[in-house]
Amino acid sequence: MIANTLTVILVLAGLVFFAAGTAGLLRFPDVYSRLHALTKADNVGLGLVILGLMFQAGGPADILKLILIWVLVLAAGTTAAHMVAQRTWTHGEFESDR
Amino acid sequence: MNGLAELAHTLAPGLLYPTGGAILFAMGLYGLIRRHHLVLRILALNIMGSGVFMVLLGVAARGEGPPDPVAQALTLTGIVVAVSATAFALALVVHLTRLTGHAVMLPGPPDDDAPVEDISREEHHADGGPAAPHPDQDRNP
Amino acid sequence: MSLLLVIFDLVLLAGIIGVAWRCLASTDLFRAVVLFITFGLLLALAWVRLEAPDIALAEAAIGAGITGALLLVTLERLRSIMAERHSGRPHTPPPDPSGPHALLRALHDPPPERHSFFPALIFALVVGSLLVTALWHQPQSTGLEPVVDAHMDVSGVDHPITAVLLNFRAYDTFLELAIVLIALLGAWSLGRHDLIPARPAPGPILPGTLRLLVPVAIVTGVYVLWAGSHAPGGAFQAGAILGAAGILLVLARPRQLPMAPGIPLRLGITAGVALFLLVGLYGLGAGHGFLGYADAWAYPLIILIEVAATLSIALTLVALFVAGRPAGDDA
Amino acid sequence: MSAFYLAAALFLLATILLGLIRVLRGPGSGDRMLAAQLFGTTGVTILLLLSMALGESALVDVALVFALLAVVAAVAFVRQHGLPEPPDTPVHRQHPEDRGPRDDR
Repeated sequence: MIANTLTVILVLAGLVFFAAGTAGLLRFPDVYSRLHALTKADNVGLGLVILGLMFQAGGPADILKLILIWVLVLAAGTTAAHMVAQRTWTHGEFESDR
Repeated sequence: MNGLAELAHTLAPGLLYPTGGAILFAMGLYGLIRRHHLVLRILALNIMGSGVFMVLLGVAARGEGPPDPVAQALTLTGIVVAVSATAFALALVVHLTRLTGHAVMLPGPPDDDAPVEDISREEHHADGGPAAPHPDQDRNP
Repeated sequence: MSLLLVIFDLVLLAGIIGVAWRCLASTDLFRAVVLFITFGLLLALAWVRLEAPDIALAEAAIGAGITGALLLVTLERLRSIMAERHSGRPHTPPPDPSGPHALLRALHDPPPERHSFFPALIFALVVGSLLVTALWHQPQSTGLEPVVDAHMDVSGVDHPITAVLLNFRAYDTFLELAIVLIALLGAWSLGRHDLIPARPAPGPILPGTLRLLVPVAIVTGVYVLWAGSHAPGGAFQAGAILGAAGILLVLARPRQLPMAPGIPLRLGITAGVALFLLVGLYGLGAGHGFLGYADAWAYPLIILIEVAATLSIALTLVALFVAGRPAGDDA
Repeated sequence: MSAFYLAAALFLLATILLGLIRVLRGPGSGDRMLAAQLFGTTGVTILLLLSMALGESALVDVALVFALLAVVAAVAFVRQHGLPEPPDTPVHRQHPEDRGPRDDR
């Protein structure tokens, strides 16, 4: 019961971050601030959801798999954000209107 | 209300998705006819293929019990073939662009007599602006 | 619960159709490609809803790892070819004052002419409604599921899709591997590849990510291959994952790798088809028919073929991504 | 409990569809790529939630593959500058700083 409650709370908190990331993606004025908004969804949103789902996991293997997914998404999100920012910095924000 | 939901649920995967697949197929066909850039045509073909996969899997998921593994296996081979064919088609587009200077399939009857050099020159003309029509592109035949 | 599922299905389908529509209507090719990547993601969710986790796995590996990179790199190739043609190389006309538009033409497609609107629309509508009518009138049936289920104990594996792919309908899989090989031969016949040059990574982040991702991808590929005998997974999915890892290496390697030598590369690429053919001929000789196995030998033979097929698919996908015969290969 | 997971997945699906506005509007290709990256993460989360809702543990593997390969498209997007053209390309494009004139957009 406690596990279920914790799961619900953590997943809901994660959803808030996803909503915030999407709102930032839509509302913020330039690439850098959008990037800032959506890495929160990547890192914290998925992190909270995974933390919540861990309480329902069947065994240590499942928990490890969930942690691995989170680590991979962290790495992917960091790399992608870094590289997109760098490319925008060197090539200009609107170079791509092609 | 609940009965309606149950009915909708039993129908859903078996009817909803094949219908969606048919719509995707028709949309891909429409895009294939209407668009001229070859990369877009390849995307349209892929969307048609996805429509076919959706029909196959939707029909496989119909009825009671587990879905039909034969249709799923067929789709699995289909996806791998589709990605290889896409890669080959994209390589062909790149090659064509290298030879002729454009990756656009022009509307109108093919101009068989035009040598390659001429095609590239025409392309060059047409580059006056993206909105400028090709000289050989007859808007009102 | 079931109402929620129906709503989920409806929203998902609406999203898939809407994304496909915007993708096909896009004048900007880069936007079309990003929409197509999103389309693949949503499709994977649809396959999940259709109880096809195997297909979702393949779609994840191919959609996320291969198609997107392939399309983006193709756009860049087109753009650079167009740019070079207009930068005044010999054999091309002198640069045009309005040259930059040439770049736009490479990656833009103007909206189609009006006169093709109605014929195309009517044609698509007719085909679509015929399909929908046929599907709605198709009788409900369980398909071949009971037949497959009844023969699972002689298949050598515990996962019905693997049993179908590598035992009951091994012919399909054999020919499918041959088609993948032929696609590669076609791409190689176009000439040598133009490989993305190796460049030092700008900063420590990309090499660090590579160091994490590539080993994990290899382990995941082997895990998915192993899982295929009893759960969703198998040679195609594993090959796609390993191929995507190879594509990542091709894209991001910081220094030139030693070129894959011709003969081992060719052996690896043909391993799947060759081994399949050998096993098939052996079955023919042993009296089980082409591609038939003795029951006791089914499991080891399937594993053998799957390992070879995984290797071939991964290598072929990377080679198709690179497009063109390896440089410095005069064989 | 599974209704909760399903509702959460539905919510995330809605955020993807909303985020598509950014892909459609752009304006830069960086914006579009970032949106696709966010969709990838959201897709992983939806898959995890669906795996709980439908009781399909295999979906965790699908999510794992998505998470693993999420970076490939972004790397392809960034590392494409300076693709050499025909095979006789000299080595001068090996460094990002000496880009040819054609990159001067």
